[in-house]
Amino acid sequence: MMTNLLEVQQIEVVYDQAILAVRDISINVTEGSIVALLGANGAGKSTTLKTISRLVQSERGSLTRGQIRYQNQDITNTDAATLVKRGLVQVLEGRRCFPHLTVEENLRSGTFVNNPSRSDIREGIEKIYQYFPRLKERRDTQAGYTSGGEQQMIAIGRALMTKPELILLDEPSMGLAPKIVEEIFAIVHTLNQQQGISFLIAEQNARLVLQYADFAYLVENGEVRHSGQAATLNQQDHLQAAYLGGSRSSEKALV
Amino acid sequence: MNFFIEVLVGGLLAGIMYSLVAIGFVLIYRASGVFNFAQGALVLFSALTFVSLVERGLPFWQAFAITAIVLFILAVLIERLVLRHLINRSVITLFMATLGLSYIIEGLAQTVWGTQVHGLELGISDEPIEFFGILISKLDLFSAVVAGLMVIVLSLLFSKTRFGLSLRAVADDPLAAQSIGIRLNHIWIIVWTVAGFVALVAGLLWGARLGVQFSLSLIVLKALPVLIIGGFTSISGAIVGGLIVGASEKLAEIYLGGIIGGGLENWFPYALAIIFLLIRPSGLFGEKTVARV
Amino acid sequence: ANEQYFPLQSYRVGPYAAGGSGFFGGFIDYLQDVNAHGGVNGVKLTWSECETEYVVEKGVECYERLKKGLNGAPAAATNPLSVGIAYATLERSTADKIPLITINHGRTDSTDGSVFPYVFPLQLNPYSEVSAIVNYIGQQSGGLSKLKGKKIVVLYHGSPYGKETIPVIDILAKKYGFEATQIEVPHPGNEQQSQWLNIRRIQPDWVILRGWGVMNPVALKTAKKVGFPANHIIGNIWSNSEEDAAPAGDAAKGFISITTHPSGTNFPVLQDIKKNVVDAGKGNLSDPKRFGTVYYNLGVVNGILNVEAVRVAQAKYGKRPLTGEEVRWGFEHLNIDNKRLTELGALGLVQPLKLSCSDHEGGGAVRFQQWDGSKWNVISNWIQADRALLRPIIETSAQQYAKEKGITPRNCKIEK
Amino acid sequence: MTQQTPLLKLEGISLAFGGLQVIQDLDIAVAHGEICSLIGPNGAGKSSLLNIINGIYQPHRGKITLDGQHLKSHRPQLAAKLGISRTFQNLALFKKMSVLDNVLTGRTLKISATWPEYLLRLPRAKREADAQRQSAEKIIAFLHLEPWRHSIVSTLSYGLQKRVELARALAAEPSLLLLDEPMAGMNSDEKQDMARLIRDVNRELGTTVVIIEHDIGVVMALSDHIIVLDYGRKIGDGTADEIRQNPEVLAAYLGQSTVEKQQLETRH
Amino acid sequence: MFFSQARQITTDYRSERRLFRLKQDRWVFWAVLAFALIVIPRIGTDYWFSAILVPFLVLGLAGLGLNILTGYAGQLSLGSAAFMAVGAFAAYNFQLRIPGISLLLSFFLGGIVTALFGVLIGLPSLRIKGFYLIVSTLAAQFFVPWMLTQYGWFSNYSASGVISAPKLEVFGQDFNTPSGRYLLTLSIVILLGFTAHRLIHSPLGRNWMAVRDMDTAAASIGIPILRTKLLAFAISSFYLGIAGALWAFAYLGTVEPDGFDLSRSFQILFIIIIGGLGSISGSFLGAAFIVLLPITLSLGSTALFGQGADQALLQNLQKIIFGSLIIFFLIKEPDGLARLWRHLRERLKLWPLRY
Ligand SMILES: Nc1ncnc2c1ncn2[C@@H]1O[C@H](COP(=O)(O)OP(=O)(O)OP(=O)(O)O)[C@@H](O)[C@H]1O
Ligand SMILES: Nc1ncnc2c1ncn2[C@@H]1O[C@H](COP(=O)(O)OP(=O)(O)OP(=O)(O)O)[C@@H](O)[C@H]1O
Ligand SMILES: [Mg+2]
Ligand SMILES: [Mg+2]
Repeated sequence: MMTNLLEVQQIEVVYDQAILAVRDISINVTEGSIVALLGANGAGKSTTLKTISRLVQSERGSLTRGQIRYQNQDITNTDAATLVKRGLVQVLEGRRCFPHLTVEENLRSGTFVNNPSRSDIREGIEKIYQYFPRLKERRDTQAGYTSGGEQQMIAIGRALMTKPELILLDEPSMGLAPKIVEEIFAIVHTLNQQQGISFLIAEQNARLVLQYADFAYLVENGEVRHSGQAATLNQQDHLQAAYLGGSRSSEKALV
Repeated sequence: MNFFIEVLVGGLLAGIMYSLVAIGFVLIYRASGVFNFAQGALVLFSALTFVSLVERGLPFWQAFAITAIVLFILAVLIERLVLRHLINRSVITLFMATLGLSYIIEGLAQTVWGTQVHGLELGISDEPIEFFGILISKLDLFSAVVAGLMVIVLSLLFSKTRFGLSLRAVADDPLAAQSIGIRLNHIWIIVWTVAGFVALVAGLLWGARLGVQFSLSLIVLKALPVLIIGGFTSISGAIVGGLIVGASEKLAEIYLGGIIGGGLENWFPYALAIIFLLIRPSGLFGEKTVARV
Repeated sequence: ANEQYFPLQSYRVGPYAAGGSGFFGGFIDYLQDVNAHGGVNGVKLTWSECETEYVVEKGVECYERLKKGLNGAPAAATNPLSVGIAYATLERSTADKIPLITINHGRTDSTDGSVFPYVFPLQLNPYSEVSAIVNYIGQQSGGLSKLKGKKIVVLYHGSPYGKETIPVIDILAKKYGFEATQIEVPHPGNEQQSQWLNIRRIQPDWVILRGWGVMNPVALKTAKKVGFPANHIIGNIWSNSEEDAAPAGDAAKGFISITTHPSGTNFPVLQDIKKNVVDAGKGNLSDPKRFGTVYYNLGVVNGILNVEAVRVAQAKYGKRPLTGEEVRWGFEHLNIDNKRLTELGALGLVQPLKLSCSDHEGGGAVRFQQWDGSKWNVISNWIQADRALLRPIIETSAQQYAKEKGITPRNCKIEK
Repeated sequence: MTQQTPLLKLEGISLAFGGLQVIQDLDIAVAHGEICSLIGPNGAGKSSLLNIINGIYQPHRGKITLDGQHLKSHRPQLAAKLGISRTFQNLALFKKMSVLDNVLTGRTLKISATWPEYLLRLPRAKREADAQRQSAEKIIAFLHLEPWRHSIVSTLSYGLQKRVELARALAAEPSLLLLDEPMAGMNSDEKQDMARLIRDVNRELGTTVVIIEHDIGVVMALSDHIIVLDYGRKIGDGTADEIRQNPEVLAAYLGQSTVEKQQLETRH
Repeated sequence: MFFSQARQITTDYRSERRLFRLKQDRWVFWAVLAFALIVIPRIGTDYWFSAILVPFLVLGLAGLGLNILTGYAGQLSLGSAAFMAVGAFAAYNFQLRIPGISLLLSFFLGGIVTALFGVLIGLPSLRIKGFYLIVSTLAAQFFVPWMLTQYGWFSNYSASGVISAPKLEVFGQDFNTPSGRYLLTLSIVILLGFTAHRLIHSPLGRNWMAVRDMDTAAASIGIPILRTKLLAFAISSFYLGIAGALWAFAYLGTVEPDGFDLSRSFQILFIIIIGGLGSISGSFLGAAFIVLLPITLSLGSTALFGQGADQALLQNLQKIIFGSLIIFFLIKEPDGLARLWRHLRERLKLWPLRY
């Protein structure tokens, strides 16, 4: 039953036809699992995620080698919108919400792919408000004015509104108060357990994410250095040391 | 006094005519945050197409419908060949692209339909009717009504529908919009089609006055200050702006022109717009830019 | 090659495409017609076009590109139908010794050939234009003396072309005692509400329309809106074409304008062109319906005058391709009387014309035509401008130019 | 430690947007040369507070005193002149400029030669340019940004951009450094580096630091002084230990388990 | 230890202040310059000088001016032509009214006047941002030609408002020949080009870019926003003013105010977008593109179809091609020809490796 939901096979990604961001990364996400993507700054995590969700083109990046399969179909040339419709959604790094839309409008915009009935929308939004009560208080503020953490909540909530099967989370913990961070991972956990939603999470807070993840990849200079069961990885300190050193050696990524 | 009122009314009505053109800009600005310079070319293109069809003997409504379809096809082409490849580029790049488009569209229109000047009769005569000693042209009144209708419809489209919301989302952050499955290409096709349709209406009403010819594309310059005063993002702003510009420029021409010299209608509206912006930096009804750190 | 070359700075796109395509259509068709008759004394005429879009620097580029002639054939004269380009190439033409023909327009003081040896505002310069119109109005009101106390409004295009006649109108107003109000319409002139409301307030007897392009139909439409009678609006030389009246629909009915040449196709020369060129499928017009329209005929007239100049010059220098300098001599010794016009089949199309060293304009007469809703009908015979009155103004202005530029005027007395 | 006159003193500060009370008459004092952490749940008003301190927001009520000097009509430029420099929560870099240029721009107020001098390459300008460049290079080296010296910041990864922003703030050699979540998006190792760096700056240049950070571990380890905000009110103010004991804080901010982890970490 | 940690680095960065970091580039550059100054004047034809090279140089200069304002300081302007007009007419009037004033001086003064005018137009830029800012430059764009035609004084009461340039004489040297005009223009352009390069690589240049990219951050660093913006307006206008004077004096020999209309402003905007926002060389690459493209197109079409074909049709086709090419470039290389060029070089350097 451990079928692969997402298979990333030896992809290479280049920005501006000049900057090599990802050299060779292969990732598997089996159905109903939580997979962690770890690595230092500039290692290539976000790029990998954006490549999977096909958003990388919009940043003048291009997939120069390798293949990506989702639900056993090649999605290398599928456009982002279709993927979202098929349940693959990404939460972008750095709180990309729509500044001029109110908090609630932001959430609503998440439902445009498969426009559900008004009641469903209402329901969905209420659910988000349960997760993040703070958003309910700010519902009518323009998102651009909300605080960093609030924006992060909006971004995550908006993604959840699309009724996804696989969520690509890019640094969800960023800028969130510890309490919220825990709550978020709790949410991830429940969604995963109850609705069988799978997650691919790029996260800096290794210890935290490894608590929840089933499987983890360590990325360095755009290459997978190590991979294995989260539990086992979590023990091996030398591995952590190995990739935590990354920020220094990842210089090569650019030259 | 009577004369003053006459000028005022004349100005207001002229202003409506400007608004008709301005509205087209608002649409595109809403969707991509750029000022679409090709709007003028669209006006020329649609009007020219329409007239030429009529001159080839088609009845009004058929010609109108066919033109609308042509405009849709044009929109699709523009999306496929241009916009699609310019996703989250800087606004100024997009702006330039619309300038490039204006060349193409103008060229296209005149390649297909030639450079002659065409007369256009809508059956609504431009004759004045008397209101308490003030002459008002039927065509002007008609235009006012049309403009009013368009504003109502479009405002509803924007404020009440999902489409309106996704439009603003795309303008705010194309990448994020894509990330939640909004199809930029659909949005753009729709917007450009509607903009084209608005251009057609404006083209017909202006064409009835100027005759259909290249100069139609120059009325953009009249629409610009209207747009700025009203605010790039606001449909109703376009109307209000139009009224303000129309009235003030006429009064200025007559009462100020005598003093500092005539022919100031070209720059006066812009001077006026500066004053408005200094008080309200994003126009009367324009959306304020949300920025915090 | 035994060919004489005409560089054509034409414009067929842009706001003034209508004028350009008509004019150069007529010009080229006439040249073709001449060739069909074996050219000028056996010298074939060639030409090539360069699009200016009515933009000055494009015009300059074209001038520089074409002035050297075409594979051996020397350039006879340049004919940019544009005040701006004329101004910009004026000095170059003088330096390169190539006549610059500005028929019915151009720089008024270039009429004085002693200062502008290479510039020819043929037939009618801007001053003569207004003077002729005033004379016509006088005639209509029963004698110039009757002009006293009349109200005349001049509605002019806000450009150098439009402004050129402001001073001379004031002079005429003073002389004849009529009350002139000059109102500017900013370019392009697609909105004239205020100007016409103003006119309505003034209640003038006549409005002189010194318009251009889209400004003309709009003026007529707006005039109707404020209830001013079209048959008291007189269009000047650039407000006198079908393209100026037709778009205004029935608002234009009765609109009067001046012309140096009637429209229409029943002049022998046009029939000849039709036979040899148009029917032979070599016609230059993309829209054959415009054959015989005002701009087209102006082109033909221009062609006739250019070719005549070449012919006159050949008489002096021999039947061979001529340099610009030699053609200039031809222009300066043009003397076309009715007899010659009849030979050319252009009697009534072209006015009798006599140029000289000091007079590069010649004729200075116009006829008046009226728009009946579909076409122009001539309603007067030739009416002369008061050139004696204008001459001194022209000369002083020319003298001033000479001083600025350090030009020593030719002495036209001794030149023959 | 806050005996002698504090460097920064806020009294009765209030800020509201529309209906929302973001900060309610708040008093805080930051002593010379200390590292003061601002913590609190999301939307508590931390960033707003920084915005007030460097004059981007105008408080509706209250008094700001810097070094005993009362600041009326506070503005960002004034703040900069008074030696306040800061980083932003949502990156506010000069995106189209190189890393080096960003850092150099940070030193604007350190430049004395006028532009005509630079235009004519007068000796003073030359010397100054070299000096500026040198100190910029030091900071770049110190933050391990050398390999990206000439790359355009918009092409750098998020974490790297964060570092560049810090470099830019340091370049001004400020007396009061405001950091809004400088470590967001860094892994724990990098956070350690950053913490060490901040401490060095604080110790060596005597720079007073006000830092907003959500990683409680770092906060505890780093700060001399912690202020806890909760929706505009101050609910805690004291040393790390005092805060750790404060039940209100635990409830409002740290989830229970975090605290436990906290204890674990401090042990080994 | 904060500073001890930083490893030692050379203290002289003159090499990096250089025009180009690579030796080859410097070589190429000087070679080109020498060629333009020494060889071209000998081999060029009248047509090349007066129809291509001079307008190319002048437009390049104008582009450079606009680039300072829009490319570096980030203030969108649609009034470039107006500034050129001010420069042209100011220089003309200095020549006219101050007897015996040297040509270069009147150019310079013309530039200064334009700079002041630019500051005036720039004032609203503190409050008005983004696309709305075009309003003040547009106001200038429409006001200036009106003023110049309305008040005869500016054109010395010539009936039509057209001014014609006086003789070109510098230090007794007569520059009235085509090649003379070219040399005069070229030397002025080179001078101003270097100046621009220095400005942009000075702190002032950095402040411009800072204001462009993020003015809040710029402010909290201590950059005086308004002053920086106004300086950009002033200097940019100065360049445009000189360009305008050259346009009138060295290129056309006459100007009418309407020669500096909105389409000219757009043309200059085109130049810097195509060439590359925020790039000096880009301004000139763009100018070359804008000047040569239409000519090549028209020559090409005549070569292809000869005179027989319907000229109007050809013209419109050319228009379409022109528009398409512009869009093509925007798509292919958003940062303009300058960037394209850099790309090629990087590729060559890495060759045969891919990255
Ligand atoms: N838009 C872009 N253009 C050019 N290069 C880019 C772009 N985005 C990222 N890069 C480069 O690609 C490499 C990987 O970037 P990426 O954002 O994937 O790293 P990351 O693992 O997400 O780092 P972080 O944890 O800091 O977010 C970096 O070296 C970065 O410089
Ligand atoms: N300019 C503004 N307009 C409207 N509301 C604002 C504005 N600035 C801040 N707010 C509101 O004030 C509250 C506090 O914002 P602030 O950014 O200070 O929170 P914070 O403590 O920084 O939270 P976080 O840790 O998530 O960054 C938020 O709810 C935000 O919505
Ligand atoms: Mg990342
Ligand atoms: Mg914050």
